[in-house]
Amino acid sequence: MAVAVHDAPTQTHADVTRDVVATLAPATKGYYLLLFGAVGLFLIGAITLLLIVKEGLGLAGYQPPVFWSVFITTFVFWVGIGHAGTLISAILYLFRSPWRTAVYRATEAMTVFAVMTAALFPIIHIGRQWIFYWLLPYPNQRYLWPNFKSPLMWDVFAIGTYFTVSTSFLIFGLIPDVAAVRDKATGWRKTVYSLLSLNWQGTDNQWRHYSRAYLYLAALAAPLVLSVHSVVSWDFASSLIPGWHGTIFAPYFVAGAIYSGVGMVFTLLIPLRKYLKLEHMITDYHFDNMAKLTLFTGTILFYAYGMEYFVAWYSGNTFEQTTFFRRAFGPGWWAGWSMIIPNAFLSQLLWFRKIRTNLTSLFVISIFINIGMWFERYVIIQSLANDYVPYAWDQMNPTWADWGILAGSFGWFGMWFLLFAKNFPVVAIQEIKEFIPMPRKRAGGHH
Amino acid sequence: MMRKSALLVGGAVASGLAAAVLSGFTGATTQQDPAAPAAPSAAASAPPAYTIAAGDSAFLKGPKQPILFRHDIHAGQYQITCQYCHYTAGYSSEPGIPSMQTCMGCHLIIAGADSSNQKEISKLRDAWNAKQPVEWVRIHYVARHVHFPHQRHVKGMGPNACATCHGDVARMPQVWEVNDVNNMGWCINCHLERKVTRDCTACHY
Amino acid sequence: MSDNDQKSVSRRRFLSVLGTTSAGAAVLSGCSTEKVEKLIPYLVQSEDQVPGVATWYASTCTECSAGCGLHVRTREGRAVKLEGNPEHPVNAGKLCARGQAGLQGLYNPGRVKGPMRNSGGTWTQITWDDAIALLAQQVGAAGAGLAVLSGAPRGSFTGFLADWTSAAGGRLVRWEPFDQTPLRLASKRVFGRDEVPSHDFAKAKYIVSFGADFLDAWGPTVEHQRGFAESHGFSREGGMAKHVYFAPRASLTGLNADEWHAIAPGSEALLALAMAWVLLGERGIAAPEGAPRVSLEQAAEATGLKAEEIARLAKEFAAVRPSLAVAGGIGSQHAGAVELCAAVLLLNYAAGNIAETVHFGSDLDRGDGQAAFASLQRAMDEGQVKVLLVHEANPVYAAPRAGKFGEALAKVPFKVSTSLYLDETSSQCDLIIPGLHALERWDDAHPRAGVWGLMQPVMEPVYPNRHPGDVLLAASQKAGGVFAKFSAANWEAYLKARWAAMPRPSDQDASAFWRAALARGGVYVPEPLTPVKGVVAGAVSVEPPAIEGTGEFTLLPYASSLLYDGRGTNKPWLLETPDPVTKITWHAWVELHPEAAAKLDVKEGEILRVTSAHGSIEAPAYIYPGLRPDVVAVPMGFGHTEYGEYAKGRGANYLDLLGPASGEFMPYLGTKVTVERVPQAYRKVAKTEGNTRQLGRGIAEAMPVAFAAKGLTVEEAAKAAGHPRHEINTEAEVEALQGWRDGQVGREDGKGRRLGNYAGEHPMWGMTIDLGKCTGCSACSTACYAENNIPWVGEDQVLRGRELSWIRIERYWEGGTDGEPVEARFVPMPCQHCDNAPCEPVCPVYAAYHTPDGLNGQVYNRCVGTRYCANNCPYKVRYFNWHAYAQKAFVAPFELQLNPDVVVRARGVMEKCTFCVHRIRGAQHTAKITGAPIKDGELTTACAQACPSGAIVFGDLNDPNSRVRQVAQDPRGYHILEDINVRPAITYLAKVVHREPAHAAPGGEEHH
Amino acid sequence: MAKATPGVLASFEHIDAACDTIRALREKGHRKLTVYYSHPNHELEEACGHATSPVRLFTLIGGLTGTTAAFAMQIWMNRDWPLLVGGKPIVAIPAFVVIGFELTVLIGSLATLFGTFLLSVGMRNKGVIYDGRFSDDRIGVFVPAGGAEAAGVEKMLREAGAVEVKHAAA
Repeated sequence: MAVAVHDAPTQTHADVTRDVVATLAPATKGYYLLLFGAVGLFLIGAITLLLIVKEGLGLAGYQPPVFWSVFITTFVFWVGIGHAGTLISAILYLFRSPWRTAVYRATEAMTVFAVMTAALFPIIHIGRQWIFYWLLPYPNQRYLWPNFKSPLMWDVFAIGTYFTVSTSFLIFGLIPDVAAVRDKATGWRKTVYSLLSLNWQGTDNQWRHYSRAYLYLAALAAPLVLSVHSVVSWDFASSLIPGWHGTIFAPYFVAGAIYSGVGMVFTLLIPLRKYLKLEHMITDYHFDNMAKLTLFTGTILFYAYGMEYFVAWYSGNTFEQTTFFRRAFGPGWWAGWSMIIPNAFLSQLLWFRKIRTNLTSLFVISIFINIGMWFERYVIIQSLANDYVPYAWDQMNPTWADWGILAGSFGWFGMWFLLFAKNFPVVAIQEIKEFIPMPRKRAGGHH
Repeated sequence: MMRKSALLVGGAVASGLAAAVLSGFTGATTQQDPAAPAAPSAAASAPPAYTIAAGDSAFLKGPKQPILFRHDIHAGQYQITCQYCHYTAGYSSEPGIPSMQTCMGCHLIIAGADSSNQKEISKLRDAWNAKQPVEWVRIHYVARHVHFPHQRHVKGMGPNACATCHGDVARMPQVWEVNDVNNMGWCINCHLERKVTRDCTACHY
Repeated sequence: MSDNDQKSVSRRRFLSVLGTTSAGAAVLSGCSTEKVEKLIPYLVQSEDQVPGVATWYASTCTECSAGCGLHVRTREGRAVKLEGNPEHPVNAGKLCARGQAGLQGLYNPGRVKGPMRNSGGTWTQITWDDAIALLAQQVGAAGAGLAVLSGAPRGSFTGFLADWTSAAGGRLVRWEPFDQTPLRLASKRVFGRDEVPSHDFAKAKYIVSFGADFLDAWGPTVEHQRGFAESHGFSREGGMAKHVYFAPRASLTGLNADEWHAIAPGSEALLALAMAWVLLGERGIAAPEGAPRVSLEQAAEATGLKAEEIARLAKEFAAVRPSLAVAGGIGSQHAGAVELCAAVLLLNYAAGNIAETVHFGSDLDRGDGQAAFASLQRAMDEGQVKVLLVHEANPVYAAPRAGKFGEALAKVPFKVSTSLYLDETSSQCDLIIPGLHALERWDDAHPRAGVWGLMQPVMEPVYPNRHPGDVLLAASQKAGGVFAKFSAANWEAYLKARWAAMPRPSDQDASAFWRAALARGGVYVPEPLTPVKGVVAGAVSVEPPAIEGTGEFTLLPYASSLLYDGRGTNKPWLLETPDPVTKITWHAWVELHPEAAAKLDVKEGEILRVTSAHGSIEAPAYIYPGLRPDVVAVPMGFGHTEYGEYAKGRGANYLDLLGPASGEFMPYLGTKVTVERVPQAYRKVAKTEGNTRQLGRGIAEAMPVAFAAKGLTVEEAAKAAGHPRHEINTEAEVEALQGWRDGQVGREDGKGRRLGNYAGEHPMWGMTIDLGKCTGCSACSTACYAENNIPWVGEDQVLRGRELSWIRIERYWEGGTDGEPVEARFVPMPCQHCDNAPCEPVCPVYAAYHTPDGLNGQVYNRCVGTRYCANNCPYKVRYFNWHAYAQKAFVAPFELQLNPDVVVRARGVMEKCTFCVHRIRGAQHTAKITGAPIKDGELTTACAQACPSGAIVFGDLNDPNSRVRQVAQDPRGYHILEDINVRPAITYLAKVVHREPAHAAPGGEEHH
Repeated sequence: MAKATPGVLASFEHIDAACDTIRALREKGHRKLTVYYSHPNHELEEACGHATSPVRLFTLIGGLTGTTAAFAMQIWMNRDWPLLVGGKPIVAIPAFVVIGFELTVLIGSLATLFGTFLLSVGMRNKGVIYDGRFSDDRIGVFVPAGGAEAAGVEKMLREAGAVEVKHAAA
């Protein structure tokens, strides 16, 4: 198995446990500052939402024919973020790729919180938020059922499933590590962790079922990752709006999702690693590999963008052509370019190893990736602004309410992530140990 | 009932997602067991026509009305048909509340058999002389987004039409709400049994 | 409705009933289920008011002096909808946007509630007795100093006013700002007939308009439009008349012309005469004596057209008969207006149209003219007028400020107004005795010879006001003396007495005659048409009209077809309905030609300052290609300083730029102005239009008359013209069609559509819209507002494109450059009720679904507001309640106009055109209980009912004999966006034009 | 722990020693061993020689239930109140596939979790002593043995290289 993974053998199992448990030490001022910042943003969002429920969606910048706007943009953005986590934790697990171990816990947490954020939007964005539960097939005195032919119903199920599965996957993976923390902890913390560790003792019998189950969960989660964003993409692709009605949407969205997800991983992990002093566990090796993944997906996006324009031109369909012309040169040109430049072109910088292994450059790029991917969704939704009937054309035009909700979503996400990072091992102790050979009586021995 | 079992199946399948929501929102919505609409026969428990001490009808079932109008006497004892007073029900979507004139049509002459009735009837006459319409307390009400064409139901369901929804008022000294007519499931049950339309825009537009 | 007393008893009750019976209740709460607690019965049930059933009354519209007949639909004792009276000779069942909005005058919150006394600018409520006493005392003392200024339609009441004033030796002046004095004077001059002739557009085979906006606001527009649709609407048997329009600006009338020639303002008369001479030559008849000789060159020089162009048109005009030339109207009312009308009358005379398409003897209603008005004002100035009664006129607003009527008014010691609203004039009066709305009162109107229209109270007055007749009669009795002879018990009695004196069929006694008239909405006898006797010698002289002032632009104020002379501006429906030409709502603007705009470096929305010798005005610019570069056009009707919350302070009143009226009429086109940009000043123009071009997407199709006559389809016509339309993949078409049939009508093997409600036979409601007839007048939109309780959203929301107009009129420029469009095309765009509706499958809760009878159902109370349906609608005809619009809009007493049959939509739900499903269901209920099936034509939608052109047909497409089915099979028929295969239920009939229709290449980038 | 199982608990630092010991013990007939270790380790798993976990059955059954439930629900609910949308058939299988898949995954993974907990995780292994260092860097082997037998076991463990041996009394 891979050797370069960790700077073993200088590290022993004891070191790993010690270092990871050390990350749970009482937090510094800086941490609380961040936390309060996040909570503050979240409150802004909450207040905005209250006003919207009271006054109506009109507070936001909806401008028919653009009946969806920043809310759906942000929804798709967060769903996308969610994808990197499960990809790294599940798919790479199945491929037995060595570099996932050190990073998957953090990314998985990110996934869960991102999906938690996204899951709020279907409720926020509907006109009568207080009856959102009509979207669920529950027996009621009206004898009415929801419409399973609607992509929005698919969404409800896809997001619901994805949230449930990725959450249980995260918790499941945490069990042995929580047990390890438990055995180091003292006082009330010990009691808490003992409860959370669900009686984990690491007996041969437990491990036997556990590792099997983990394998199957991974096997189920893997296709789920691909399905969820495909379903989200069909919200658009299954309609007839020029600019939405594309067959490449599913792969295009999935690639985009992973691209944005890994981008967010960089944004979160680079500072986190420094703050929690995990440099010798999360190394250039990991960033290099994730950067390659980014490069790969970014290139797929490049292709997809190009293909969209090609199809628009080649199809000879005047509606498509107008839409894509206006994407680049219409009133919303600025959005169009702030999607294409970071996603298609900036990602290409990652061909250079120097950039892949330079954390500063990676961090900067990752920020642009986040912005670019948010705008990708914005631009796609903007296709509504100029569809079939020219008389009805108009531009979308966000207001403070849109920005309030957007800020709130970041606050909500950040809040959860910060809380997690300080209270649970962000690095998978047990899996790292897997890569550190245990001491042997007889020299040489097993390898 | 078939509907019920069907619902249970649906429920079982959906409950995985629905359970939480249901528990959270059944309070908020008008959830009720669709399979058990209050049967019209419930009216059978109504007391027969008897004299009621003047004024206090509060102990009777149903909200207290400004004048104790005895449906059990008018419709029951004297067999006056519903549409004698609610005469627009046959050709209008609205049954109409009989005008005071309609009441006075008879009660100019009829003063009431006993003191308690006389007392109530005198209330009516006072109101008429004062040209003050009586403010009846409303009992049956369908939401504004529902259009219920009375004429069509009266035509379609024949003589017993009224009782189907309003219960056997002929045996009610004071009318109470026998069925929650504002409950869609209840309407649908009837439409299913009679194999008539379930098209949404039949009622909602 | 014969026995009125009993009814009035019930009516007196209705206000107390209204708020409380379930049907009568204002249905504002939309989807909420909050409960009405009390049921309050009628005291006496009137036999003609059945709860839940509409009662119809015949009446007469008073929004302008055309005097159209009305059918008023009332529910639980309140008027909820106005429709045309099919028996009425003027409008034959049709009604314009202004008429539809009449309800909002009735239920206007700006109405005066009871009589008020003005003491030093502060108004105090007084009792009617005090008001009458005060009036009696003043009038009694006034003697010859009594004057009445009335704008009311001619009728018994104006007759009464005449008698009343003359009794005291006073004077009555009937002043209509948009009267037709120039035409009247011209008729007098040319034929010695002091009257306004009527025009028969239906018979004309060739129509030439010299700036007469007969579709906008000139004369009886509904009658004109009916006739125009008949002659100019294409039919394979009758062909189609040609319409040529000469004017500096393309008004709605101009946009409906086959040719528009932007001639120099004031040159029309020369042109008309030049054409007359050509025609005489063509027909080889002698010139009528006194007709001045005008050569083609002279005309060409004056108009700016080419001589051969004029010759061509003149020859065309001469070639067919009967033809029709019309002149008059605000847009061309300059100092030379009389000469213009005279010249055009002469042209008609030469063409032999007199008594063919131009009728004398019908004597259209018109005021006493500017001269009478001016002399009254002089009298006021000189203090001869002691008491002035202003009735249904608002001269302080509608007469140019430069005319100083306000000052004259101030000199009158005692001023009384009968106005329903506190407008500019009434607010300067000393006493207001608020009158009744036409729907609340007994009255009649005499719009033309042969037509006496009746008005009756269809409901209890909204406010405790009284008919001025009642008040004046009462005051007369109090005052005694010369007034003592006005002894009728009340106005109703007086009116009946007058009617009893009317000539009537020998077999009818007075009351039978009255009852019959009441039922029919009046009496209509054939117009006593009288031929003219030759031309008066030396009738016509042509001096070019004087246009005062300096400045590079000529100011062209035009009468807005919605706001008219400004009396529509207090009605939110009319403010929210986009102006048919510019598509602007809620505020005033200045129209500038693109070239002029380029010269001044002005973009749309930038504020312009328009300055004349008499004042200056600021308003946002609107770049309008249908204009001469040396003209700025401005809409009238804005800039009220009073007249209720909706009108007050909205835009600018362009009359302030004009000079005082000189002579016998008001020269609106009479001044030059300078136009400059106000730096950094901008106001986004609240127009409902996104893009002005259809980019060759085949939305509004057109074909030349030659092809239409051959019966070519749109496809074939386009091919024949060498512009093949976007090809449809026929294979996919066939497949999709199959799938659609399985889904919609079931397969041949009886499978497919067989579940639940979809089993068995159903009607399939559909519609056809003939673009050859549609003039874009927007009557349908307003009718839809009235029928379906559509709230107005206001300017700020329109700026966000959130208006809720269920049927919008799209206007596209076609061909030419952006500067000079070859033509305009209007497309009414309601929900297409597609059979493969893209909006349906995407709704997660089935709020949008397909009904068994082919409607695209929208269940408001099921809608959770995901708005996916609106996104996925290719026609963008779904509208969302972003805020609680209805609750904000229908403030008391507006909520009384709500139609109880239609739910008022709550916040957060999607709404759209329903094909008036409530009418369909209503008809089906009736059919069920009567057992008589619904006959074709007895059920129609509000828009189809209103359309003055009869362009919209509604019915059952499954019925092989239905009219809609027949029309849908017309070769001109096509579906918008056919190639996305959504199977719309609406078939459009391509517009037919007298030239090669313009074609834009598909996919060209848009022009704004 | 109320009623502790009597036995001997040895902890090892070296993995090869631990594995050898476990094998030796199993040959000696000690079938009821409990082995503690801090991370998935195939050497130890081999040494303990367990059969493959049956948890996959839960996954399979759960997944199949999900698929059937999803399609049953969608088809039944669509026929229960048939409404035409966009001219599509009432029962439109292609549109139902998505939710079919999602429920497969959902119920499949929930079943897996359930199974795992049922079989081991979360089930306290009763009365067997434990040492916190097993979750760190030690390997623990517990041999149930009472009285005299215990002494022999201890001796053997120490020879095998246990760094520490504890006794659990009844």
